[in-house]
Amino acid sequence: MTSGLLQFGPEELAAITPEIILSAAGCLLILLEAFAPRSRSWFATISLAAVAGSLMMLLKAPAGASFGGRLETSTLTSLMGMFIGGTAAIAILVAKNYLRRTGEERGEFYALLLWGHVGVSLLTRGLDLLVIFVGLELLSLSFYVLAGIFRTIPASSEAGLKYFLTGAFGSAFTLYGIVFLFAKSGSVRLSALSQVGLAHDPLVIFGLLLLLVGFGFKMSVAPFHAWAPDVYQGMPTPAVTYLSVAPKGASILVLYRVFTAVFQGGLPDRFRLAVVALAILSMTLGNVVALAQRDIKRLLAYSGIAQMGYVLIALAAFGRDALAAVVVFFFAYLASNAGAFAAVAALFRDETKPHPIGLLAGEGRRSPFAAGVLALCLFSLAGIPATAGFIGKFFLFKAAVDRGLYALAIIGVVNSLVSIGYYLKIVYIMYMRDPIDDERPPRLPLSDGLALGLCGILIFALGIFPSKLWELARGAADSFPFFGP
Amino acid sequence: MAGFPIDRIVFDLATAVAVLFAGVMVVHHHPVKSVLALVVGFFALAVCYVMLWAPFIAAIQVIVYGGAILVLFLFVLMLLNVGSETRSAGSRRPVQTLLSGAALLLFAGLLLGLLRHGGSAIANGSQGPAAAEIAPLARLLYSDYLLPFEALSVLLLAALVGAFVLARREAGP
Amino acid sequence: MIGGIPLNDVLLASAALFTIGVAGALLRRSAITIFLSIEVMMNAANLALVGYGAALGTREGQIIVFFVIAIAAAEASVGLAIFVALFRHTETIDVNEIHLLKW
Amino acid sequence: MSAIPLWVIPALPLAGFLLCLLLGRRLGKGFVSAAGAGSVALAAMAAYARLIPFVRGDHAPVIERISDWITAGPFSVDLALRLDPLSALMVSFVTFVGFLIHLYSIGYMSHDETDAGYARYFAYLNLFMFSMLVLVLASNFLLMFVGWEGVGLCSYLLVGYYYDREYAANAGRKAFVVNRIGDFGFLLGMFGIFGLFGSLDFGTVFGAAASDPARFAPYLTAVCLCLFVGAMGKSAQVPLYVWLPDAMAGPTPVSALIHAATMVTAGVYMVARCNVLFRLAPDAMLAVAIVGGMTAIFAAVIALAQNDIKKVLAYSTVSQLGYMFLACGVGAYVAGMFHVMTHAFFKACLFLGSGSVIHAMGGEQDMRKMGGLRSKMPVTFWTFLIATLALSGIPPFAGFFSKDAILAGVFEDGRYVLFGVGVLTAGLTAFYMFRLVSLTFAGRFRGTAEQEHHLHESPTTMTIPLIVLAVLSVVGGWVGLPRVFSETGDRFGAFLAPVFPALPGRREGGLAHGTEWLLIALSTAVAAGGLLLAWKWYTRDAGREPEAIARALPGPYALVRDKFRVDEIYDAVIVRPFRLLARGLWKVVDVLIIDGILNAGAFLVELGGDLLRFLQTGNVRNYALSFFLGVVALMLFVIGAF
Amino acid sequence: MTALLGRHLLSVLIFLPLAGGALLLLFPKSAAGAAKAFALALSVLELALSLPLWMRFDPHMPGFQFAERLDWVPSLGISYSLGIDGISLVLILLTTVLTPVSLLFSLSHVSKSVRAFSFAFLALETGVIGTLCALDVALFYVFWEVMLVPMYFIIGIWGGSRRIYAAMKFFLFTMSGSLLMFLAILYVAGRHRALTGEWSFLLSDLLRVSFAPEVQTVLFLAFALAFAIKVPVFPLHTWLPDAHTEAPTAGSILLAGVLLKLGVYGYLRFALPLFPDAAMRYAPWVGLLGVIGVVYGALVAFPQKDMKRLVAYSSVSHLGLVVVGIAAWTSTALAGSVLQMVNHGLSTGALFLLVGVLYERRHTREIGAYGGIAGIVPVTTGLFLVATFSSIGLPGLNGFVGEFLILLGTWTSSHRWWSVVAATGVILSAVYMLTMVQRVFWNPLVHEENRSLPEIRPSELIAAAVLVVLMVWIGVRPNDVLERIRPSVDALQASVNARRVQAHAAVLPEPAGRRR
Repeated sequence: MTSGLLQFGPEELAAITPEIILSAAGCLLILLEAFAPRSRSWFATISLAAVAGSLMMLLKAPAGASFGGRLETSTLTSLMGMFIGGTAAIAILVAKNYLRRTGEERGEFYALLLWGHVGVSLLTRGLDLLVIFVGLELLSLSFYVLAGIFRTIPASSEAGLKYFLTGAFGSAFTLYGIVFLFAKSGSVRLSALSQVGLAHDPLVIFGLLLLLVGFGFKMSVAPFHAWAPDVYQGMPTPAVTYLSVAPKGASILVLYRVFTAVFQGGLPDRFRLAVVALAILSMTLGNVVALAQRDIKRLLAYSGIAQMGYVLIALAAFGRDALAAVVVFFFAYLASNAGAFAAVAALFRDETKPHPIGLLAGEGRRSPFAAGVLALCLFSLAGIPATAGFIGKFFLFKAAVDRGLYALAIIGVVNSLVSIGYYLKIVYIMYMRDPIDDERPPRLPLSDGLALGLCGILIFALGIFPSKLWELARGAADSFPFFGP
Repeated sequence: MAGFPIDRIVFDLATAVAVLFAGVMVVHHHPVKSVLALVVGFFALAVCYVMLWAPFIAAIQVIVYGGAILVLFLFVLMLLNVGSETRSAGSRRPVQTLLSGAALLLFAGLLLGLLRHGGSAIANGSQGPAAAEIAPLARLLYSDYLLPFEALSVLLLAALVGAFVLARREAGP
Repeated sequence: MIGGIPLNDVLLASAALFTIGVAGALLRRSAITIFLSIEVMMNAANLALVGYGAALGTREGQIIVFFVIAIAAAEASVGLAIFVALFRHTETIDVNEIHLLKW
Repeated sequence: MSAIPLWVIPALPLAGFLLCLLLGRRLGKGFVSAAGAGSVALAAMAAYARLIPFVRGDHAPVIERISDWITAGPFSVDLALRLDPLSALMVSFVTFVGFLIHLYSIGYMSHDETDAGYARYFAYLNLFMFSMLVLVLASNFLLMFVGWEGVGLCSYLLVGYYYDREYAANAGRKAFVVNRIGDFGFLLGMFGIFGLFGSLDFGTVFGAAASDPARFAPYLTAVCLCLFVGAMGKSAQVPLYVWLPDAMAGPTPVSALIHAATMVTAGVYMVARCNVLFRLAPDAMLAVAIVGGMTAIFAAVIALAQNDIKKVLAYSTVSQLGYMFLACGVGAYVAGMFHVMTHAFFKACLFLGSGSVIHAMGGEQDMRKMGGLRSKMPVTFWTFLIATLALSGIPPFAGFFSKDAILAGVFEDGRYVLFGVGVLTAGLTAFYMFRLVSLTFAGRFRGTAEQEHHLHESPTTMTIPLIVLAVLSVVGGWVGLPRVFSETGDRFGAFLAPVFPALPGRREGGLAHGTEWLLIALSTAVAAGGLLLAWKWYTRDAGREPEAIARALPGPYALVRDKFRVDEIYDAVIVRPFRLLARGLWKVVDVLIIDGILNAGAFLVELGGDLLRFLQTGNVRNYALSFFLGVVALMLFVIGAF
Repeated sequence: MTALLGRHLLSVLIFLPLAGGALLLLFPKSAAGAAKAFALALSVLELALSLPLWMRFDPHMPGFQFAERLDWVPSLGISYSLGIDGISLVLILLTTVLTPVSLLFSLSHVSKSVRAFSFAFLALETGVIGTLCALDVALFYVFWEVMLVPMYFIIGIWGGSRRIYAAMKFFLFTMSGSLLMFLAILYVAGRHRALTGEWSFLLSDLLRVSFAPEVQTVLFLAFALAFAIKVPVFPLHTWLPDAHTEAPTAGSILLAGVLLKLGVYGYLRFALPLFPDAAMRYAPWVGLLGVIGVVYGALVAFPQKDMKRLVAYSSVSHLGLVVVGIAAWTSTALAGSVLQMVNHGLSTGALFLLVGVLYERRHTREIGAYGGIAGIVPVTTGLFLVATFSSIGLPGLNGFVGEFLILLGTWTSSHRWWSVVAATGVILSAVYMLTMVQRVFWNPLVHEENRSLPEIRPSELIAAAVLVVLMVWIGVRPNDVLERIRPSVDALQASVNARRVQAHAAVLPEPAGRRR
């Protein structure tokens, strides 16, 4: 615990600049919206620049903990910054045309997205439960609003309500968990959690459980998943693009940080079993229910639930390799899941209606590029080799097998078999069914094309040359602070 | 501090009131009455905070919670003109109620069991009533807790803009 | 002991409040009441935080509570805005009636 | 002059095959006739160019290795040809008879066939010659098997030559499938041989077996039985004979060449070739003899009541093949091979003669619609009669000598029951053959007026082969005179002797002259009796007597006429259950069980999804509840443990 | 260029089709014909490039030839490691032959999304050749799975009426096996790491690891399942009739001709050497399933009404025989099995091609819709007959040699009765194939529309003729192929047997001069 008062020095400034850039860009957009609405067509560019600038500053920031050990700058945060920044960039690219098409191209959308991004960024960097909580709430509040931002569309408002109510409910549990961790360690700093004895304190375990629940909620892990399908369906697709990817990665990282702080050596058996149970439930429920979905956004929501089950495998495996696997997995997930939503945004042109899969019939020939990338993303999500998704799963399952979690790994692969069922369903509808009408699709806008292209390239790049990323992630995991010997 | 535990009695009374009115809030079918019940409950909690050497918190509890948040609730209720929850055909959800009840009982039991342990395990603090001073609190906020505080400002801004975006009346351009 | 108040009393009260909050969230149908119940849950956390803070002799407990109250206020503003926006479509905030998105 | 390499002999018909196949359609019948018959003529010349010096020489086996063929692990086999007395014998009459039948076919096939069909016919026929020559010239079992299956293929193709007639197509398929059953045995036999001797080369295998009988004998019974199953298929023995009568669906020259003269005797050739092995397995020999004897009489009985001229000849062939196996089974291999040769002459002559008749009758094969053809077709009649006498075993025709040799062999071996069977069969043979001759050539014409008008003698390309074969049916037997006539008369036996080496501990001897005279008298008498009875019943009495018998014994008569209903029995016992089993496996195991389980699994998962989906009620309170239940469950599980 | 072809011939062979296929996407939509021709030319070029492989392959050199090695994920010891022995060599050649044949056939028959079609085939070729060359288990797995995707599209887009069901079934079935193999691979590599401290997925390294018997059993079963599904071994075969039947002709050719073999190949290359004890312990069961497959496939083929389905079941039967040969584990049977894979590829490929010829003209695969067409389409008939006789093992054609070697080799093993039962396939195959021939080409011509059936086109004729020539060549000169197979098979057998002897030594000693 620091006793002296902290000074805001250049170190702190350098560390926080990324977040400042984002927040300021958000403010700028609000101001432009209010006073220079003609500049709207530049909003996406400004946002992209902010994300890029923020990422650049993050990469340049000196490594180490600042703000009295509350904010981390390290290889890991850089990697995560790239991950969430990438997600944000894709989301913004998707938003560009989507918003123009729906007539909602306004500064608030981008501003809220950027502010939410700040929250996620804090989640990935926070070494302090309070920072984490504030980050979580910043993220949540922004996305409550983004969920309901289409006030003219009932589904959007309903999504806002549902996300808000369940989110607030979940946050309350998270907060209650934080209370007990604070109570037992006497501080909100994660480093305080590594005191001897805490690992066996029931209250600490309880607090950790509540955090698991709260962040599990953000990751949409069953049984805390129920919001996801409804919210994804009603939420504007660009926002889902972000929400379905970046916060999940940040959340698992938070869990990893907190758990390693307390347990260091390894999870206690019961706790590990609990995580395993959640993983199995999540994979199974997600995959099985996804089979029955008819709306592609709901389907992707369930797919996400299942994918988070796989991620929990890595949490159960709990080790440096597993952590690195999580990082790699999320890069893959970024490419494939964000890419899938980007494709959905490009392929569905009427936002006031649901997104039934059947509408995709024949898109393989009508919109070859978007459909192709969607198919690629789905194959990647299904874990077919030479795509990023395979690499992600490769490392996850490797971590599980190395840790001896054979049953979990087997359940995992059986589940991914089930998942192929619905991923391929979309593919065959796109490629093997005739289109339902003769309407010629409009040209794919540049921004969408860019987003899709980036995802496609990333999927292959990562699928074929995973080595560099893995080594980076492994190095980052090596410097992860709390793992015991 | 020996003798008659006046602190404790006041505290327990205040918590009893808070819990009671929270309960009232939950069982009342009319939202306005629920809000009003909660106002009482939150005031009672403010008393508790005072007893726990946190007058500053007590103050913002009264001002922010009692004064701002609940008033906002009332305002919205009036705006929307929401009446009491009506019983419609679909409103009876016995499964939901039963499961909720059972789960709540279990949860309460587990929580109580846990907290019985929890109370005794803490090292006794050294600061005592000095914690009630507000100035050090402020210094902490602007130094040690600068980061969350800054983040909080963004959060408030986001909430502001968000609320504005959502509640705007005119349809999008 | 905080002064003369045993920490257990505080925690007990907090647990009771939290449970009541959960109960309200689960059992009520009006979105506003549900949200009120969630506020009660957060207050339960606040109470425990202040209690622990005092018992530990640190100001951090109060600081957290300060943040929580601020966040609660922000949440309330956003939440109520969402209710208002939704109400314009559905003319109700009874969550039993709001199930456009399902299955 | 250096000798023509052996491989040239089969290669010539192969070239003919390719020419006919690839160019025949375009270049027309003249080209096909030249290429088809010419290549066989060349092959025959080449063969005789090699054979004559060989016969004059010391009869030592000649092995000509063409190249390596298959090598894998310890297994190795070469493409190599073998010329020894046995293969020389086979090559001599295969090429010769083959050439005659090609010649005959030019006339027979020229009328009603398109260019394409004509080319196809000669292509198949040439391919057959190639395969048959490979079969007999092969120097190892595997190469022999190549020819073995090749002739089967050609039989299949030629039987099904009239592919657009369902019965012909069926018959072709049946021929191939039944042959395959035999081949199954042959394959197992080869495996056994390789397992025992580590080689499939004739020289190696027989040499090893002869040099150390005690070591191999215990295993050879099984091996020989397997080989014999192969021979049974190819040579139409009971119970695998059923394909041969049906095979008459093919063009008649084909029946003459393949299903009378050459291919069907391949089984006998194979057993004779493996005589060393068989002689070391007496039980297998006995089986061969019994199967041969049974087949001989069984087919002869069926032949009694057939009205289709080719069917009679077909059953006769089956019966005669039984005779040959009977000979092999009692160790009279020379007699067996002798009969193979003579049978080739007279049976080919008979078939070609019947072809001439059918040709004249415009495709009619029912003898009840013939009669009195003697005057219209004198050449055909006389050659046919000669061949019939030869088949019936009337001295001094060829068949007499070979049949007598067989009966003598059986008697010598002490198999008196089988001897009785043989004698009886001889009588039956004479009877049904004269029945055939009587019905066809004697009496009045019983067909339509149009047919009568059309009756004519066949062209010279067809009659020349008939005459040549008739001559051979007369003189062909004189190469193997029994010892009672001349101690050195059995030049045939002497020639083949190296192929049937003496084995240690085997008795070799001969019958007393008196006994042999007796046997000759007996067989001649029986044959003459059958012949006269048939002449009396069918020529003089115009078939009244047989009709009376048939009326008196309707059951047995019908049974014989319907060929003992063997086809029907096979259909009920094998074919139908097979179809049922196949269909059952498909519908039950594949569709119902395996796919059923998989589809049920997939269905259950999907059903699960469909049901679980409704947990997502859309009601936020339920979501909160599921969340909370999760929390409580986790707490119970994790905290409950503390 | 020469260096590229000289030292990286395998890489060139693997990636040339894919890279060339990518160029296809540059063709304008209207230039369908040009795209087809380009793809065909590319596949012929590939064939031409694979010929040096055949010529320069030295059968007497031990180990893998044309080897290449690059680090891929060095920290995990995953490498891009290629090399071939005789077994892979013949299968690669089979692939490079069958791909142009398929494309040549499709030249006049595919009109829907031509560029994508050609690309799918070229991508498939890449996947197959990659699978056959990979010496790193992870690399192998990647290629192994990648193959599925183009095939899925080929069946699903250009297939028959039940194509979607068939494509899904194909994908899920195959995937279900490989996923468990995937875990097993991870385990094996992890074990190598645990024992040596170094990560490696290189087959040659993993061969140094040995496992406790129970573990080995589990791992073996995981591998074997993946391969058994691909082969397919009874009772895991039911995807095959659907996939073969619904796939477009060219797809069926490659599916039956090449893809099925990869199951056997994987078993030989990975499952057997990695888990020799378990493999030997379970060999009786493998052989039993193979024998059942032989008889069962033949029986079930018989009542089929759909020509392609019949041929598909015949594949079950034939590959059952190949499995028997491998389970028998004698040098002769193994060589026969490898040869028989090539044979089956040629004969079944030709059968599918010729069925396709008929299908493209009449748009039905019902046997009952034909009959008596031998006179209408004599050339097709003749070719079909040759393919049929190759398939049922007529001596003089290729099928016989393989069949005979397998049966003979099995006979000399300790499981003589397998040979006896499997040899009944000789009879049964004649029954079902000839029945089909009779009902399609022979018998009276009853359907008038068949009277105007056009004869085979030159492009199709060339495609079929190539296969027929190869059938005859292998039938007459099987040693040309066998001499390349034999040393590899013997080496495989020797190494597996040697490893069995040394079982239970935790890690085998490392030879000097090992990498790093």
